[in-house]
Amino acid sequence: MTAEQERVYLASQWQLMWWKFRKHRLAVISAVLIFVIYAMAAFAEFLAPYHYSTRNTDFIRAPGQQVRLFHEGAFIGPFVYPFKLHLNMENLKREYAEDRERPEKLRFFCRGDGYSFWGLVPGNLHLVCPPEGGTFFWLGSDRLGRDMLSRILYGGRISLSIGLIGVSISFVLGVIIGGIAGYYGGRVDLVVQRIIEIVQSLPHIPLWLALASIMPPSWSPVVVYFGITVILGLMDWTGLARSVRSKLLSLREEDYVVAAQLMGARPRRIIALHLVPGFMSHLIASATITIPRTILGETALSFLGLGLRPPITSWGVMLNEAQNINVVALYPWLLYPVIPVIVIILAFNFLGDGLRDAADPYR
Amino acid sequence: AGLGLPRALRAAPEQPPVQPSSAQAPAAQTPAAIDSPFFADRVAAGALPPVGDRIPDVPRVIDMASLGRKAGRHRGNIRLLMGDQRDLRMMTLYGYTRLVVYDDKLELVPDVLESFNVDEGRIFTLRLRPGHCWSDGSPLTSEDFRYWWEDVANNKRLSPGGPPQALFSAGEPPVFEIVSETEVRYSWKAPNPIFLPALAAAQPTYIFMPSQYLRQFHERHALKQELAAKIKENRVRDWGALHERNSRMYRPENPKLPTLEPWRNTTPLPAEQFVFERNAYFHRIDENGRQLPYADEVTMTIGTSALIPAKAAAGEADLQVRYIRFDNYTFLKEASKRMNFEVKLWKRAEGAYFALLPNLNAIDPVWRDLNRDVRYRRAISVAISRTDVNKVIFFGLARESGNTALPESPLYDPALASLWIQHDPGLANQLLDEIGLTKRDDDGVRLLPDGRRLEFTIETAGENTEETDILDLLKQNFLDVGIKIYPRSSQRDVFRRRIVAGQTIMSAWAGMDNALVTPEMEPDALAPTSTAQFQWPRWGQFIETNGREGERPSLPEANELVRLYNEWRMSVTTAQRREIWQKMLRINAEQLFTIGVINSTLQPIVVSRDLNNVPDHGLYSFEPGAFLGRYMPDTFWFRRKKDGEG
Amino acid sequence: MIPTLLVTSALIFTVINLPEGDYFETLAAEMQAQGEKADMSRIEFLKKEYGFDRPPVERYAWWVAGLLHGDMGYSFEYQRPVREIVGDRLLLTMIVSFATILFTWIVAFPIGIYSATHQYSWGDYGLTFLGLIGLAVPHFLLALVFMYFANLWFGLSIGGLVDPQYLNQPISWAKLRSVLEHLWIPVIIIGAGGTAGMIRALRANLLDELQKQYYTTARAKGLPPGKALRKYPLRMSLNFFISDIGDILPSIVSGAEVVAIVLSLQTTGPLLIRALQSQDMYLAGSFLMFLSFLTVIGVLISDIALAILDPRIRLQGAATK
Amino acid sequence: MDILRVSDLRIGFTVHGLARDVVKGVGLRVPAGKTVALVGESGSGKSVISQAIMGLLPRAGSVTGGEILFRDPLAPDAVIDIAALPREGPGIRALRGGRIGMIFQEPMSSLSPVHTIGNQIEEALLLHRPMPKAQARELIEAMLKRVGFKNPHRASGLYPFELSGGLRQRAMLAMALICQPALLIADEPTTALDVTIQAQVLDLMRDLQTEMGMAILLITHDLGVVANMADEVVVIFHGEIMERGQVEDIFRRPRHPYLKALLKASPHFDMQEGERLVALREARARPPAAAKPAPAPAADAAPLLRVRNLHKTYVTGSRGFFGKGSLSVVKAVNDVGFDIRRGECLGLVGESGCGKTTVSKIVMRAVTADSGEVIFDDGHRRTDVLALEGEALRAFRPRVQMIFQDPVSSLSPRMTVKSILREPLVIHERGEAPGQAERVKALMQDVGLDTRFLNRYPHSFSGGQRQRIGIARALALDPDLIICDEPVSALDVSVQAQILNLLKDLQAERGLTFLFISHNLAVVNYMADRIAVMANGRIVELAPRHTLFTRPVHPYTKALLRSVPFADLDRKLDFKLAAPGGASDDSGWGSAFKHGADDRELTHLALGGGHYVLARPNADVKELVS
Ligand SMILES: Nc1ncnc2c1ncn2[C@@H]1O[C@H](COP(=O)(O)OP(=O)(O)OP(=O)(O)O)[C@@H](O)[C@H]1O
Ligand SMILES: Nc1ncnc2c1ncn2[C@@H]1O[C@H](COP(=O)(O)OP(=O)(O)OP(=O)(O)O)[C@@H](O)[C@H]1O
Ligand SMILES: [Mg+2]
Ligand SMILES: [Mg+2]
Repeated sequence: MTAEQERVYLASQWQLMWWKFRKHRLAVISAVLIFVIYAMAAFAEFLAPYHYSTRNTDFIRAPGQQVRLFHEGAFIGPFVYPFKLHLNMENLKREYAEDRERPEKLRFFCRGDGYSFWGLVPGNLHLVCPPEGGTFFWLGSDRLGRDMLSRILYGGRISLSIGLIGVSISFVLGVIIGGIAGYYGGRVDLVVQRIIEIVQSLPHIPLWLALASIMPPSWSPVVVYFGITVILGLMDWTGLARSVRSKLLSLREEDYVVAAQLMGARPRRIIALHLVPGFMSHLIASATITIPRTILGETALSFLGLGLRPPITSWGVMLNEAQNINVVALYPWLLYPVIPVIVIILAFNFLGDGLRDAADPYR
Repeated sequence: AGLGLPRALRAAPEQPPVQPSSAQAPAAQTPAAIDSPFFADRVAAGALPPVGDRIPDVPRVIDMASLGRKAGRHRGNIRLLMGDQRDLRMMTLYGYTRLVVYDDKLELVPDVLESFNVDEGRIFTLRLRPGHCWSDGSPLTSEDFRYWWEDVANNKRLSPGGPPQALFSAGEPPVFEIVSETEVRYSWKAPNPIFLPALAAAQPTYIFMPSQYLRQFHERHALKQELAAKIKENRVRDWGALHERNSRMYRPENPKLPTLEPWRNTTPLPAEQFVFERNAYFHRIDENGRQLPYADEVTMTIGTSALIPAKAAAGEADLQVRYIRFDNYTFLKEASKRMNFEVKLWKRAEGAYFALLPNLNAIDPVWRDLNRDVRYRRAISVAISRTDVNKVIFFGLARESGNTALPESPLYDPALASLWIQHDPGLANQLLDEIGLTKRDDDGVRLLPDGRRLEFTIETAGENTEETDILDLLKQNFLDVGIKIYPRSSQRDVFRRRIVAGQTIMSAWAGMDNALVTPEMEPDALAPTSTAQFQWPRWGQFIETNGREGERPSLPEANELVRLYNEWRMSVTTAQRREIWQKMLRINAEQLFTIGVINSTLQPIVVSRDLNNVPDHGLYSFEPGAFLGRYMPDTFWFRRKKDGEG
Repeated sequence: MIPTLLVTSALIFTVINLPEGDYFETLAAEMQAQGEKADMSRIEFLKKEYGFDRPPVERYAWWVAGLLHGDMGYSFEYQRPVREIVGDRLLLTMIVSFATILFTWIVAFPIGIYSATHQYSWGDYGLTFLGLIGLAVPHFLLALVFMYFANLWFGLSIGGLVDPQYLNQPISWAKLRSVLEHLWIPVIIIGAGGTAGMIRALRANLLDELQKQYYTTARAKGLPPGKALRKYPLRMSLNFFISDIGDILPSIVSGAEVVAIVLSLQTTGPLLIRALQSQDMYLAGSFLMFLSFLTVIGVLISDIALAILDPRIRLQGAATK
Repeated sequence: MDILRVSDLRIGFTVHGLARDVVKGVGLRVPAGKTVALVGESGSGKSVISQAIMGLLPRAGSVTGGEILFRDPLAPDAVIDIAALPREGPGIRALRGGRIGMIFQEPMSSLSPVHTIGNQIEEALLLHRPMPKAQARELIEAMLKRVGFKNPHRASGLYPFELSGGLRQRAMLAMALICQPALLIADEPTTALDVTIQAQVLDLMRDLQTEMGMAILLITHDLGVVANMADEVVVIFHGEIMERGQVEDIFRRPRHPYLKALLKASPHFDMQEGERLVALREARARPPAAAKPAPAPAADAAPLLRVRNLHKTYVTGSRGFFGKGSLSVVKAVNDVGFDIRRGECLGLVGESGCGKTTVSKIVMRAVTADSGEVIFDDGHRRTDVLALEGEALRAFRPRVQMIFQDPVSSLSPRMTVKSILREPLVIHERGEAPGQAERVKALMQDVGLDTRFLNRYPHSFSGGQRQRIGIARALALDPDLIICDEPVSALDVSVQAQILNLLKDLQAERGLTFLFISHNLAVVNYMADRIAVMANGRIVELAPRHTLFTRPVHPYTKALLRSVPFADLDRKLDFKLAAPGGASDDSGWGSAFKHGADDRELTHLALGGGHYVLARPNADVKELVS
């Protein structure tokens, strides 16, 4: 027996899955990407050239400034050309032109806008800062002259955390409740079904509206939003519960379930170890498609006057601000937050694929 | 120029009745009426009398030339976009047909009325135009006034609260007399200066109703059985509800309800598109005798308000102001290069487009006392960099001003407009220090006497992003003087409720709704008179309910305002009223009960290039003038035929 | 079923009444925002007229009693019985929803099957990517972009479901044609997210089922893979899909509310939201009840369908236990 | 002419990235109209070869060399190399089902659970032989009848889970035979069938063979079947052919040691009391995992398990959803009662579908009985098993364990063998993690499986290997009573011997008690102390082993014994002896064993010496015995 074989034969089931997962290149890349994006959100203060609320009222709705390396053919390191603002009073538009004469060098590891890292540690060190006296709007600026890049970085923090809490809640609930109904069947199922019906027919929108009106206004928007996501999570499990239930209803007739019962396994164990894994693919798939929904869920909420509000920043808020014909027609760079959303969603999905395959015994 | 006082109000008792003013040619020269081809079929078929028989004997002649407009021709369909069914009432505003109206010089002139007389400020004689008909052809007579006064306003079922406020003077209703078939008189014991403005208001007090039509729904006039059948058919509770439902003149929901407006609704609720057709009996004609309106139809398409700029840019509207905001201008302007419309910029006529309203009735005693300290309010005001706001949001095109009368108003006082509006953080700091808010915490935020930080939420009703943006700008200004604010928007009614309950410390809202004030207009916005005044809701409630609810105003200045207001209500001459107005404006400007930030902001208006007579510059406000109403959309006409029209 | 509906009705009533105030207050607030004056005495009058002076329990009883008689109540805002208002929009809503569902299915099924059978092919990746983009871009944004360019390039009218000239006409062939011409934008927009979700779910489920021995058996009979797949694994993997039917029915009627608002579709969704925002409570409440009724029916149907689909579910209890 | 010629076939599998050759250069041929038996140790690659012939290798496997040449007798000139055909192309599809029929080894899980068997058979038929539906229906019912369904019409409307293991296997058979293929690959086609049905089925295959010149590749462990059916025999061991030849040569002149061992390892009826089977390898002798105080209870002590008056009916039939359709009631278990004494092994034999599994599941509390009583008495406490609930039931569980008839579906597909075997230990918190791992290894060795397989998922095992995993799992908890439902049906005789010896050892060591269900009478004979014979849901005869085999009384028992195929070329079985519709068809029974006109219930008559038979109460005992 070779060492390699030895290793395989002694490995635990988790190790085996991990090895399988590692072979799925796209999934690994996705996992890394997700990690990087989370890390970026975590270190937004340091990575962002500006504070998310720093306004520069002289550069409102400026398009992105390109980072360049060569000025008049000569390499001078990363720099930007400053913008010249021209107020077009005819159609009331701010027009920006690059001033090709004066390259302004970007600064790195520099002191810039002050921040308090994670609300705890004050600091002002940034990875990149705008040139001395100049501006650096790599992805453009918004209607108050805030840097899009910085806002996207900060925005990821909320989008990638609070939103996912809702998913997790609804997931856990869906699997548990659906699992119980599906496993026990009969009367338990009947009761659960009725509960599902009720919850399902409780319309979400009025509930949101109602919640919005009863949330104490003294709560900070983040807390309110958090509350809403939690409640949404508490409402949103029914679909999953129903699919779990129906799948389990047929799975529980399998002999291996009977076998587990005869061994004296508790229902919890049977559901978790025997039944749910048989349903893993679906769970993973629906988790990965729920994530974008929650990241974007805010936009729907904000539409109804709920959800996060400025000055709190999240991708949803930014997209919400961009939902406006003016932006689509005139300031398309305000739509950039779509990109991280797409990237993170793709990454989660491919990661999901990898996980699925890793757990798939047949591969 | 020509901001003369409305003549009617200068009138001594003996003076002749007020006749149509400058815009109208003398009645004697009434030209022969010209009908729109729109009705040619119906007239030919005998379904409609010829136009000569349809207009009043003395129509109101609009002299386009003297208004600086061109006489036009009959044709076309003005397409409007609206966001909500309730916007139906926009047609009542755009039509702006009232017994008396404000003309282009803000003078009150008769419109539906042929003339009116005011004696001693308390006896009002109104004369109708003989031969004037409702849109269904039934005559408009003093019976319609009687019907309203006796069968509606004083009917317990229809008006459980009695006649509207404008018909009370010193708490007393008028004596109503029918002088003749075309003449009625209302007389009070005391002067009633709000009577005529109420009739001319954008949302007028209607003192007449199409009695011929409405009788069928009235308990006193209809046959019991028929009424019962109708109640059943309409699934309403009783005749009162039925009458109420069918008699809404302000919101033309009922196509059958006769109207006097230039266009009448032909589409019942609910609908996505309402088609208004010209009123065959409309009483205005142009100098050539063409019966107005020029446009045969108006269609109002209901859609999502957020899409209206986009739709307007796609050329789907011929005349669009509503739901178009300043920040849509660039987009529309660019689109106008491709499309057949132009974008004009009018001015909005609020006292302040954006104002901060410290709640003098906040329940938290510390905050309340602070809000009531004029030094604090002044500090807030001078802490604000209005130039910044103007530059960032309005391209520097708006006016930095306090919440007071606009330059276009006869009561404008530049000194008041610029009082306490300079950006002076030093002064602000000094004022705050004077109050004793000298202690600061590590963040540089001042501390209240009880040790809390001087930080509070400024609430908005979330009407638009501009509000939040402005607040975002102000945030830094305030931080510079040691005040920390948190903008927060909530739903409109929640917002309102919280303010009235005193839970809100400061709110952001518009300033005076009407800043194009004349002495004849009621100065109610300047004194505590209503719960809806977010700077002193409870005081307003107190006055509004005659002391039954709310709190008695406790600031001397507020009490002075109340006193002045009451004085105005009893005033007889314009001179008196002007003086009162000026005093009230001054007190408001000095006391800064409302802290105006910016006014005269611009309002884009999308106008089809084919549509003539739409002024290039205008003042856009609900009151006075009913948005477009004062500019008489019935005089707008299409230069050429539109595609797809027969 | 009846008890469920009763509980739901109570909950709905509570939820709608949770926000403070009522229709009349909202009305007043809105008028004020407009610069208009609300006549408070008139509002008091209206309140009384509609029984808002009585305790909520009584109003609830009233409402439920009405519902039981098929009387859905009265809309304050439209001043008409709820049934008429909703009825008017129902047809259009159902057209949109059906089209969306059809679109979703027609697109999702072949793609899902393709992705499962051609796992990790370029086609799989490409389609996954496309689908996910549909999922990742918020509906309104998609709608706006679509509309803007549809107008810019094809001159289609922005928003709306029919050409304006058909707006108030009764349904006719011409109108229907116009509806069909406009349908694709909302259908794609509303369908985008759902389609992506379905593709992923179908693919995942199919991948599992394709490993089962019975599929091998089917192939051993000589069935072509496509046919074998449709008859066996596909049917088994439909389980998740069938159990979602409960949601489909009400969504057919309510339409995708938020998108519909953005696109100004004359469907019931915007009506509902509007009613909720203005607290037009009988309109909102009765319509919601209608939806929950459909949910209950939907759940029932999905249970029946599940049982038909999988005899093990149908025969459970009787069979083994 | 050879219909099938396999030469130098190599098949490899990749598990966890490690490649492994499973079939190493196998060559064999199947002549037209002949039966070739493929025998060999469990896990030696038999099924894999058959899958390769069908072009249905699992994902992880692939043909790495060699060729599989198929020559269709209808088109004798064209020779197709199946190994070279594209996997799902039309070429291979035309062969599958139509020209090559296949019976999978695990009939229980090879059928779609959501389609009726009629539907599944019809599909195969119409695919290759298009015909009107009605006609197809008739053909199918005829075929179902021929494979031993008593009521073919009803049967075609049943779902697989409503069928017993044997019935499912018969449905599979019907499906494979219905198209009358040129080559039938039968992978253990009769493991779940009782001998009478087995005879009937084998007879059917023979008939078809003579009718149509069908060639059969028969994969089986049962040397008796081989002896009776095969023309040629191929012996395979660890993926390599050991020996190949005419059946005569193989049986009479075995040369390869493996083959010799095989022949020796099979249990037979002439074994002496206490004689041990000779396994190829013995399970490692091992100390009992938990030393038990085993004070052998007195013989007259209460039995360990006492079963009385069990009844269970199933309602089945082609039901419409709203209760329409033809409902029928199956009395799966009808007044069954027996005792099992501590340390005893009670054999339970009987026709397939007669309710054996149901009885055992009732005892296990996996199925609820309609009525009856099950008392478990370990000498310390009497437990009313059917009344147990909740925690008490859970605590009772480990005392009785079961080996499932269907090894595929009783193993969680998503757990590795390691997790499966550890699971009972974890549930009942037996020991710490390292101890559990040791125990798992020991169990694997006991059942003759390589511990290197611990990390594989169940689907990657051969039928016999899976069955052994099931056995290992049942042993894990050291139960008092094990219900073995066909525990060795998928095992070749050598491994079977190993397992049987292990069970016997355990019984001796720890006084383990068995309820042993099997169709293989030789095995039962070897294992059981007493044997109960079931037919039609009732126990028809119960006697000590010796008595039963020497002096059977009930006609069904007699028929059963008559139908046993012997691994002896001189004692060939006359397949026609088995009554059509199975020997349980009571029309052939003597009147004493049937319901008579007098409507009196049949009762168990004691014949003395613990010998009972089900007969009319007034039947004359002497008459019966003679
Ligand atoms: N899908 C698979 N993945 C990996 N290994 C497999 C797979 N299927 C079978 N094997 C391995 O191939 C070998 C041969 O298996 P096969 O099923 O052919 O055995 P068999 O001869 O049919 O045995 P049995 O008589 O027990 O059924 C076994 O060792 C088994 O573990
Ligand atoms: N879930 C079920 N629903 C309906 N009928 C069933 C069900 N399970 C078993 N049966 C029927 O009950 C009878 C007894 O089945 P059981 O599985 O006990 O037979 P068995 O003796 O174990 O047969 P085999 O030896 O073939 O496994 C059979 O006729 C079978 O069709
Ligand atoms: Mg095998
Ligand atoms: Mg069985």
